[in-house]
Amino acid sequence: MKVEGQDWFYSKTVKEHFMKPKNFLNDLKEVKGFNGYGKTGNMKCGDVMEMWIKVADGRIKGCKWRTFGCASAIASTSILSEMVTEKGGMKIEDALKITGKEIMERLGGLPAVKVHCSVLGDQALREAIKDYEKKQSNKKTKQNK
Amino acid sequence: MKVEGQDWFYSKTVKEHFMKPKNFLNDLKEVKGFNGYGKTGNMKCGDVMEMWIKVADGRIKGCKWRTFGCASAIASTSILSEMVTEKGGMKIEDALKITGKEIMERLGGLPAVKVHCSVLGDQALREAIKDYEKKQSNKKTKQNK
Amino acid sequence: MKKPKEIYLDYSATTPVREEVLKEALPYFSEKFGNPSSFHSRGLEAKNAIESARKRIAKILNCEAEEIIFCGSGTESINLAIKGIAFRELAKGKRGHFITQKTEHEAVLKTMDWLKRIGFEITYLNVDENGLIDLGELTRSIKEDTLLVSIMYANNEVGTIQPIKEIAEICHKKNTLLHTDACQASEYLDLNVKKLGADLMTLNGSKVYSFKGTGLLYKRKEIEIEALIHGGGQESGARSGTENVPGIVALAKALEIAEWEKKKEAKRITALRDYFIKRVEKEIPKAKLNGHRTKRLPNNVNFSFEGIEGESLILYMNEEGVRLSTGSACSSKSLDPSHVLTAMGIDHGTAHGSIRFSLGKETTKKELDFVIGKLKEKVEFLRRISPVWKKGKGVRKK
Amino acid sequence: MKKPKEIYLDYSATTPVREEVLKEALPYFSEKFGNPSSFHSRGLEAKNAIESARKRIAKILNCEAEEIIFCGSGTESINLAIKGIAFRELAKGKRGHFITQKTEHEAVLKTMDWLKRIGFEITYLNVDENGLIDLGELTRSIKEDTLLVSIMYANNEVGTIQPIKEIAEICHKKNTLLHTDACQASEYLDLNVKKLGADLMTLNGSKVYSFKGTGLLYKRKEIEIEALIHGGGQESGARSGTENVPGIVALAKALEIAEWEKKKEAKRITALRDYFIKRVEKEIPKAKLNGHRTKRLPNNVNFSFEGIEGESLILYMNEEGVRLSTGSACSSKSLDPSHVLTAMGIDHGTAHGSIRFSLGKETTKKELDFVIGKLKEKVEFLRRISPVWKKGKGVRKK
Ligand SMILES: Cc1ncc(COP(=O)(O)O)c(C=O)c1O
Ligand SMILES: Cc1ncc(COP(=O)(O)O)c(C=O)c1O
Repeated sequence: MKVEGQDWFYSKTVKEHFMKPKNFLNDLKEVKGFNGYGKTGNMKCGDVMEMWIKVADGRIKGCKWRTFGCASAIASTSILSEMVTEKGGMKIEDALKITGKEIMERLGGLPAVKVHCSVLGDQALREAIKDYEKKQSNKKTKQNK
Repeated sequence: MKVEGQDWFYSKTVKEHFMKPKNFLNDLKEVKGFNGYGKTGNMKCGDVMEMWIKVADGRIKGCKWRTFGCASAIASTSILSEMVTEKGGMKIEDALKITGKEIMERLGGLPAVKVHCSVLGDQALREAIKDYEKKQSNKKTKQNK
Repeated sequence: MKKPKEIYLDYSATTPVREEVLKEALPYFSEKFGNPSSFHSRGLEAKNAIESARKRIAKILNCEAEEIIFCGSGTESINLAIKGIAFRELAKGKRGHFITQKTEHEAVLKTMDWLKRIGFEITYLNVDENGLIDLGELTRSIKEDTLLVSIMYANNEVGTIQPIKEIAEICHKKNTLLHTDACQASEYLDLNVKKLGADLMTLNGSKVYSFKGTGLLYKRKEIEIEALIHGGGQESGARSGTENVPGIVALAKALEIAEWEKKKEAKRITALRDYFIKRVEKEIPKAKLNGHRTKRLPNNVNFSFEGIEGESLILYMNEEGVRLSTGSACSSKSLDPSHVLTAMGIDHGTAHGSIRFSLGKETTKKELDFVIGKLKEKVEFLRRISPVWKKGKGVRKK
Repeated sequence: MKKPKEIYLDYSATTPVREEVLKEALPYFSEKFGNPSSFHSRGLEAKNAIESARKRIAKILNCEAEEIIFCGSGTESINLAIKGIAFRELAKGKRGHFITQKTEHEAVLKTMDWLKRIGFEITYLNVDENGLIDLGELTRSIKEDTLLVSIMYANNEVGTIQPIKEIAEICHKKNTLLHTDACQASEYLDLNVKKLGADLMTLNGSKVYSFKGTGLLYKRKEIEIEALIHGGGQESGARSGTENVPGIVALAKALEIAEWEKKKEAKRITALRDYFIKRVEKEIPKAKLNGHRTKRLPNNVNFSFEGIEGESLILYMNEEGVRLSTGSACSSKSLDPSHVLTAMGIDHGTAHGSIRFSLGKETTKKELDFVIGKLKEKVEFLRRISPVWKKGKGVRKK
């Protein structure tokens, strides 16, 4: 998708989420009781993302993140955290289906060189869900013992 | 010699002689009684010069010319015609010694690509003097017979 | 007749920048001065300016915006088109064959000459006495390894217009590409690349009442070329260097104005041109019109006045306030007669006496009347002092 | 503190055209618009303008007027210097060896890369952590067939100044030539080529408060190069194309003003630079100054703020009216961290967090105070949301 001849470098939505990011982690206390954590990316590529989720009744009730990266990386995690928590929270099976493309569309497009940022967002989320599921199965195993 | 940053393409003297050429032949009647004629150059190179001289008492008393060529070619023949006729007329032995360089100096210099024009001028003159001398020796031969 | 201050009839050498053009570009010098590559508002502003200019020009050429490469002159655009293809091959360790024709601008000819020196094969097509190439000769010259054919749209000295559409068809039928130098055509002729069929096309600013030091290359996006100027990767990597933002904005505006006025102005100028030609032919003996009588740029008149040398006439006319050229502006540096006239089979003497009158947006009938009057006077004087002219008989052929 | 409208700290990317410069060049657009090659008064006027500009610049560089080749950008000048020598050899069927170093501008590096592809041998010298080359390594790298060494005068990202004089001495002792890219140096450093010893030197307009799309190459007259752009033979055949008369006049004026103000302005800017560096180092934890502390352009500051990514910081600062770059303007197109910082051995994470503050003629202490205030705020916020930053501890190295 091409973003040209506009009044900013990215779409309006990216700008909003970059300038005023939603749900970023201010303090570790905020994720007390959260039950899933994921991390992705590396410094070499210039993007690192962390995501905490709180799952209850199969739905994502809370989502917090931290991002080292460019405007589109920050906006990607910000909007993703909104997507998964809005309307009472997304079911985790639906959350697992979120693609970078959907994030990008919701952001109103990204320049070609920045598309990978949106992919990183859903990767971090998936890691967090995996972590949640692992913890759950651990719990079950324990209970079953 | 370099001519640059001036208010014309050539020196002031070239301009004067080009804009108001001296001694050019207006009508063949003007060279009645002239006793030397020379021609040099060719159309291919873009310069052709004709020169008529009138020699008396070993001095050049009259000089007329016609030139097909650029401004420096016209100015060269014009100034040459002045040089050889001024101050009571140049002795032919001195006229034979005139070089392109002298013509060029008198013109206040010529751009490098135009130096050959001045050389053509003295060539035409030399041809005219040769022609005069040939005619003279022809006369003598006739007289001697 | 009162002597006018100045009559400029050298619009084919260069044009003054239009007021509207300068006005549109002016803010980009000191206010909106950002580097289009800078990642902040000033940079974005500059980037938007050049991308908008690209789109406006693409509309005129009927191509995509990304098919336009801005560069620093018509000459650079031509070099980029030709060497861009040559260097692409060179990097593969290959050479190849180019075709051009003998009356091209030096930018094409000297580029081809140099490619020849480094091992490419060049065919220089002949032209007829009007300056037109032979389409049969072109067809026969295209070979398996012909990389590009470069034929100008309209000639800068004699104004002859080549049949670009037919040439493009031949090139495409024989599986090669066509580049056309449209620098002289841009003000009056159709620049629709789809209609013309050109695969690459050169335009510049200095001939369309815009900035010197600006130009562009249209390149069909499927065609791969190597950059001539490597660096920061601007212009999609085809031409690096900080973009000349005011120059690009100016070029867009100038091409737009040209496009809007094209039909009307071409008609007006053609009428003036034909009036001028007719009067000169009638009133000055042995004045030979060079170039094609109808397949001719609306603003071009080129005459040889037998028996006189062009530079002298130009300087006499200059003294009367009339600005003229012998043809290519560059030729004033050399003593050789115009390569264009020579290629058209015109003898050296006649070629030396050629003068180009190139009309433009300020040209009026009144100006031309003044010019004709002075021309008659000066031609007559120069013929009077010319050893090769015989009154009533013309030039003596020896 | 009242928020200023705009604080431009990206002068190394490009500069606004000075009022005096524009004023001097303006008449050459629409009035004195002739083609310098035209053989009439309008042409002569234009020719005189560029020849006078050439002389004025030659005085500044302490060289002869004919040693200056005007062209269309710094990038083109660099390409002309390097490829001009390469192509000269190519036409003889030869290749050869070039030396450069790893923190050069892309114009040098990409040119060298391409020459490598067509068979030339290239040595890319290393730099130390300050960005300086090792003179011993340079000496050892020069070979029999080394055609040219190209080392920049001052770096555009980190401001490091190379010891050009010593480098020139080594080159000459070992019988090779030195080209130096002085685009960033021209506003503040000595441009006397005799003192510097450079055989070829590149300057451009866009960095000295003059026109984009202008540049020049100084070339010692004994050195033979092949043209990059062939055509009408302008610039003594080294660079064809109608000369950008206003651009050339502007460049002369701008370089003159720079020369007049150099000493005073370098002092003023150096003081501001050092004030800025000192405050940032004191007030922002883990801010790493990139580049040499003293062998540094007066107007360059480059910091890496650990734990954050540069683009985000730039965009936050932009929203506050502060215009900054991550370094090379071009790098904004790519995801790779700066090749300059990487060559200096700075790790990728730190390199990603680098910001260039390039000061200029309008920069004031008050502006810098505002910038520092905002910087602290934005760096703190970005670190807060950064997964790699640990308060009080800096970046966690994994
Ligand atoms: C050090 C250096 N060299 C070369 C250039 C290229 O100059 P230009 O953009 O005029 O081509 C620049 C600026 O972009 C530069 O900073
Ligand atoms: C037909 C033609 N091609 C190319 C050029 C070169 O354009 P520029 O002077 O902008 O390099 C010119 C004008 O000089 C021209 O008339």
